[in-house]
Amino acid sequence: MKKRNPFTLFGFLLIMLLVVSACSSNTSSDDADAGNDNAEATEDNDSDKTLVFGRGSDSITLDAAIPTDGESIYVTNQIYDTLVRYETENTEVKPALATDWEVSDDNLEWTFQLRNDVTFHDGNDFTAEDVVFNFERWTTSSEFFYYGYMFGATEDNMKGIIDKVEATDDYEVKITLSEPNAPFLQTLAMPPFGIASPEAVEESGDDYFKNPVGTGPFVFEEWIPDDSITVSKNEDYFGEVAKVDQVVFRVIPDNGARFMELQAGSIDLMNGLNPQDIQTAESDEDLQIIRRPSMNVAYMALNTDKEGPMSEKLVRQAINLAIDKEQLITLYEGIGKAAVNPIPPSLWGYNDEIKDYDYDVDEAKKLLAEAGYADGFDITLYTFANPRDYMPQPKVTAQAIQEMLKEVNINVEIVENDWDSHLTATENAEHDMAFLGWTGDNGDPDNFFYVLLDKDNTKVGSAGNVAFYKSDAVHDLFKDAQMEMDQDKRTEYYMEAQEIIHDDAPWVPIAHTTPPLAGKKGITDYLPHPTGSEPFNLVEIE
Amino acid sequence: MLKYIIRRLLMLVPVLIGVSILTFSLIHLIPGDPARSMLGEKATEAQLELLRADLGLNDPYIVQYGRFLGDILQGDLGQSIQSKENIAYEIMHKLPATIELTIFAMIVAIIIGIVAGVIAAVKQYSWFDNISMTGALFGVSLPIFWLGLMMIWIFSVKFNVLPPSGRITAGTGLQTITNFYLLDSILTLDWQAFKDVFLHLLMPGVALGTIPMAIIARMTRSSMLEVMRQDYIRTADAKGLKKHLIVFQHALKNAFLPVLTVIGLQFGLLLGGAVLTETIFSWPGVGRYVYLAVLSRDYPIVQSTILIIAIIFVLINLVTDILYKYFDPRIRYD
Amino acid sequence: MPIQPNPVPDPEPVIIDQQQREIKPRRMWVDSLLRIIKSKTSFVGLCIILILIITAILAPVIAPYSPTDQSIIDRYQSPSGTHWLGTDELGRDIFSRIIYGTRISIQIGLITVGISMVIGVLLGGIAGYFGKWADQIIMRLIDILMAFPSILLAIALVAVLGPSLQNAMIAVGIVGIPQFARIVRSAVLSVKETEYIEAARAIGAKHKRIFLQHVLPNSLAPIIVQATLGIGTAILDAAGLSFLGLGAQPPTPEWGAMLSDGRSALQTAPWVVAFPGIAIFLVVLGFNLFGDGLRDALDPRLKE
Amino acid sequence: MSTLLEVKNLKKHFPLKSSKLFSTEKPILKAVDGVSFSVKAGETLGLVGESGCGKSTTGRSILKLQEPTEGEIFFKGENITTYRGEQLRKLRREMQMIFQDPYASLNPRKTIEKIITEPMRIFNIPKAERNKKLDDLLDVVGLSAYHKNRYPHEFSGGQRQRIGIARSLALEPELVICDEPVSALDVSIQAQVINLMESLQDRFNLTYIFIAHDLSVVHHISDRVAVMYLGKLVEIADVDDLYRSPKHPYTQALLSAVPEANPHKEKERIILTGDLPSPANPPSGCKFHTRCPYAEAICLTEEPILKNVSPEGQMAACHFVKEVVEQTTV
Repeated sequence: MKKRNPFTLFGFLLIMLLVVSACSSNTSSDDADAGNDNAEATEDNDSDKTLVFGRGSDSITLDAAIPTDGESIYVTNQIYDTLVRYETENTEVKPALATDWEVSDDNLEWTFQLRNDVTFHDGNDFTAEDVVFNFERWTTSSEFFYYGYMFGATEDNMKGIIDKVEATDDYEVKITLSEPNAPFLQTLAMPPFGIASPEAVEESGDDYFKNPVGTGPFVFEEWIPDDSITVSKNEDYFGEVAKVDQVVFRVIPDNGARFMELQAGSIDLMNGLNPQDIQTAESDEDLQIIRRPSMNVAYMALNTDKEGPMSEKLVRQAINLAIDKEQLITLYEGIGKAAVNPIPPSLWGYNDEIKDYDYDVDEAKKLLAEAGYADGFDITLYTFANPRDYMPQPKVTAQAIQEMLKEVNINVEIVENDWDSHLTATENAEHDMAFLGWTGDNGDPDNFFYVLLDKDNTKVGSAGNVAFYKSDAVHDLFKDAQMEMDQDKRTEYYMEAQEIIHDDAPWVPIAHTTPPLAGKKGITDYLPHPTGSEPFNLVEIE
Repeated sequence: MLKYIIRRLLMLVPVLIGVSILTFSLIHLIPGDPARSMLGEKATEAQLELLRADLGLNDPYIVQYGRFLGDILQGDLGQSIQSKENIAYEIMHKLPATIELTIFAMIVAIIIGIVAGVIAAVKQYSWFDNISMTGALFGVSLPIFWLGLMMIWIFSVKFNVLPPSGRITAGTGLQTITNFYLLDSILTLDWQAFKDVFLHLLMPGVALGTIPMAIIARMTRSSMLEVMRQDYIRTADAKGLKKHLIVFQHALKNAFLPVLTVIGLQFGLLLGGAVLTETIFSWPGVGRYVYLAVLSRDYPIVQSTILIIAIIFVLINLVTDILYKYFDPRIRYD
Repeated sequence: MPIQPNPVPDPEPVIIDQQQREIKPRRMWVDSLLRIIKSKTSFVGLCIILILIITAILAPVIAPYSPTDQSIIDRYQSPSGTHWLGTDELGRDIFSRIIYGTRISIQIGLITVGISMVIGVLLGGIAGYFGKWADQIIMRLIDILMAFPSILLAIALVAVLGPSLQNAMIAVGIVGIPQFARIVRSAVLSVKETEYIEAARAIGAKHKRIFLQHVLPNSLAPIIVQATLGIGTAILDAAGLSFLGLGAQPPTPEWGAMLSDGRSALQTAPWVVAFPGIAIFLVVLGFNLFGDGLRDALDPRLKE
Repeated sequence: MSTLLEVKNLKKHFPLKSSKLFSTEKPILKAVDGVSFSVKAGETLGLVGESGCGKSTTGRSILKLQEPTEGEIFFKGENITTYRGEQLRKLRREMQMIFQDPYASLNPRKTIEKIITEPMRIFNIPKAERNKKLDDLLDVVGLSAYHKNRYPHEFSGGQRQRIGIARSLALEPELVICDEPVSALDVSIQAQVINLMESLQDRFNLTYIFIAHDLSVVHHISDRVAVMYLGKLVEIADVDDLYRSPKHPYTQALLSAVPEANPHKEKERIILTGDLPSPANPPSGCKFHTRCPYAEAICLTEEPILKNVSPEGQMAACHFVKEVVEQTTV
């Protein structure tokens, strides 16, 4: 045996490394090329302004019509336009793809005049037929949840209240409703009703969700799942062309880590700031805190449909009594107010005569005994791993409630899932109790009440009403309010509904927050919208 | 030698088959109906049926396994339940990140481990020996997720000298060729990016490399001590050869073999440790990929990723064994 | 060349002496204990383990607060006279939680190693004792298990079984089987060749008796060493799983889970992360030190 | 005297590991290759040969500690070759073994009491009887009762072999196979142990197969002696006949190596040349031909069979027995 120097090993390892890398570049030559193109594109514009936005979880889909979660909508809001949009700071409606509109006297026929100077990112012109295509697409599957929520579509009636959508001209669309719908225009401004390019939808088929094409201020570039989504400025945007060249949405799941990235300067802006980091950010002279106007609610849904204790009103009331909301709200570190009703107080229709359940362990025990549960019971509380705007510390909050309910002999098992699975699990009614929250989409109370508490939205598998609360009285009031165009009358309906809901206690309302964002000092004109997401075209970065 | 390699490769076949059977069975180990546990308890029968048909859960096991194996051999690892992504594509995309991290960690571990081990052996019972061996003992007992967090606290929070997460600062504009960022930055002579990538690698690499570093240091020391007691080293000493020459030319060369085995074993274990490290440092590799899949009950991803990592692990062990035979003058392979 | 043998066999005192040293059981245990106490490091290990056990037993006496009592107002207090190690995100006393956590850790260590040991000894014993196809089958199975990095396999198993401390223990236990099986197999292989095993067969002992009464007791030393080292590894792995949210569920004061819960406050309250980690480290170190000492003391041939 | 044990054409082959990668031919080690003999009740048969000649394997095969490859074994007229499981265990009561190495044959983790009573436990002998027997046995082999709670390492080699003997006698067997029971012991102790065994034979009416590599030890205790070479019997005869007039050249060589008590007596030593061939690759024809001083052409090709060579029933396997006899008697 010849003597060999073992230190050639290092050389050998290096060669192996090279071989492995060569192989990997061979086998995935397609995407390597794609990567090259991107990289070249970015390299060319080396002086370009890139805004890196850090967030807690990845988009589920980039198809505007599908998602219900804020993180997905954040991105689709950049890529798509809706017929009308909200004002930058409130939920008043302003023109977007539609320049003008009118409604018939019976409040059933809506006619929209469309812009004639809009092209999709794939180069196709935007016309009335495209609007018709999108509306028809939304009726083809229950996957388009928002269409169902907002327009009352069900499996039997996939169209819901929208009877007909016709292109009456190249740039005119007429929408006929089967019943009056008060929030209709508000609703159309919601990002889920962003208009997609029909050609792209048909071409990409099942892969459309990762190859989105819209008309919005930003063009989709690249999606590296669980890592980042890159969009670049749409030079031909009909509205205000973006001031930054690129926006990168980076996923950094841990709030603390994300904040450190911001401190280190590797991201420019972030949402989901840990409440306990607010002070640190405020005292940092390079950083600023930007507060989003409050239009959300965090709640614990009690699955009223589940056999056993949760179906008992007394038990649900007892749980409300057993939770010390004042303690709980301190977990929000000043960014949250205790919630009493399903809608935030800033919204019209809020019933401020309702008094919250007072923290009263003895009363709670009494009610439980009355319901036959003096010895308590075992129960699950579903919660999610990733913090949300309305609930920055879900796991800790869950533990706090676990401990509080122990006082009344209710033994809580916490089931933690990641966000996607949590949604799936709660939509599937696996839970006894579940944390969830809602950020208003359109500034209409209906958007809270109907989506979250109407019996129409209790379909297992796609439920928005995860308390599975089925009250006919409430349903009637919601329906009346939907069809009534007069806001005072609608307010009355909602006031009454809130009383019934308070008594039935399908929820433990937890908090309304003013979610903080943190960013570098150099960022200006970032105007957070109460609905939870906003187009980035106005943002300027130094 | 060739014969030996062929024999080892042949011996690999039953192990790989076993590995594939085990990963295949994972999905069937799920208590109850796997389709139901993926979709939740109130999924409709139609949805379940669709998924079952999708995954072929209605066929006999043997047919399912055959299809599973056939798909794998064609490089088809199925698609994610949640995102419908092609898993093979995803893994190919994320694997370079993990391999880069583990190789970096291993190089750190090998260099520091061997140097510390050699010095400790040469200066046995010195303060250096004591300190480094105590350090090594501590190293094998450290929870790396804790170490990682503490490093973040010190280097990112307190002193803000190292980036706390990720592989690269977004917008650095590195041109990716191989997806091994360090290599890419060298190939494109992008030194800015090289520095950035290197700084990103530093903390996760060191955290991940701690345990192998400790083990390599201990192994090197004890193996060096043994070799240095041998007659030929004493002879060399008696001949008046310079000390460092004896250490590096003679002793280390012969002490290297047992160290090599440890290196091979640890390399594989790093792939497992990568799950924790990648999670802490938000490293976009397969470790974090499989972890996220576990959280979202995306079993096809879990299945496929584990299979791929196991295959890599097995291959690394094979390479180690072959290198061992190659370097060991005492072993013959005919 | 005259054919051997010499009619007067050499009484080889050296060999006898060596064999005598190997097979003095009582003396061996006493010697080992002495050696462990003499070796500084393994003595430290022993002390840590003893402290751990005492703490676990006396947890309610030592801990100033209940491990689950929360006072949200008092969250994230830094270490002080009232809360020695500070409080966590729900205002629970970290010191008390760590004290109660010792119980969880001991439970994890014992149950996990118990699972690995019972199955590993059984498999390794059967493989080594019966050899042939039993050995072939079992060792191939072990090879397959060893083809997975251990933490990853544990994660996969928990993924399948569902996250809970119990399942984490099962998973880590299964992952530890190969180590035991291999060690036991090689010990059994060497014991099996001894004459007293043949003697046992000659007097008509059944396999069960031979295995339990003769083979196993004489393979004990490496098993004990592996069990000791295994407890450390098991605690570490289970803490890792809990850290990932796949092990202990709230409000269990498991150290890995505590550490994980404290992550979000790393900037403002680093002690929430620091102390549980130190606890894990110390206990694992204790078992490693003691295990190393045991190995040196019990069986010099097992040295690395 | 009736025949207690009869061995017919016993063979024990071990497959060896192939050194080649894909070879179909597996090499075989023929440790015992066709051995036949019988033992009468109450007698002692000495079985002698160099290490590796298969004598221990023969002993173990008779006890069925190893499964014979071929051949038949009759014990008390019954064919026990096919005995398995429970039948075989029952047989253990009647056939026992004393092992070569007293250091290795006792479980170091059991007390003397446990070791000696274990056979009785296995056969469910009641406790009272067991304890009485234990004391008897300790007494018989020359140990005292206070030894019983001690561990093997606390005893000397000779004492341990006594423990081993006590264990083998615990079930009152008829046949005891003694596998070089004294070769690991000091010479002074060898005699003690052999004397003990002789007295035990008288007392319990035992039959011994006494395996040794040393003719001098066997001389003293045996009634008959069988000589083995490379897995075959080469000579078998009454002890006196064999020592007086060995017929096979191998026996002659072995005997010539035994030192005489009388140093003045001239003795012609037969020096064997060459090494012992490997049993895995034995020579053709007469296996002894490579070292035999008398070997001729026929020895290379034809294997001699064991045949009667004297009226007293002395048997030897050599082509030239007659000539051999003449030459040595001259």
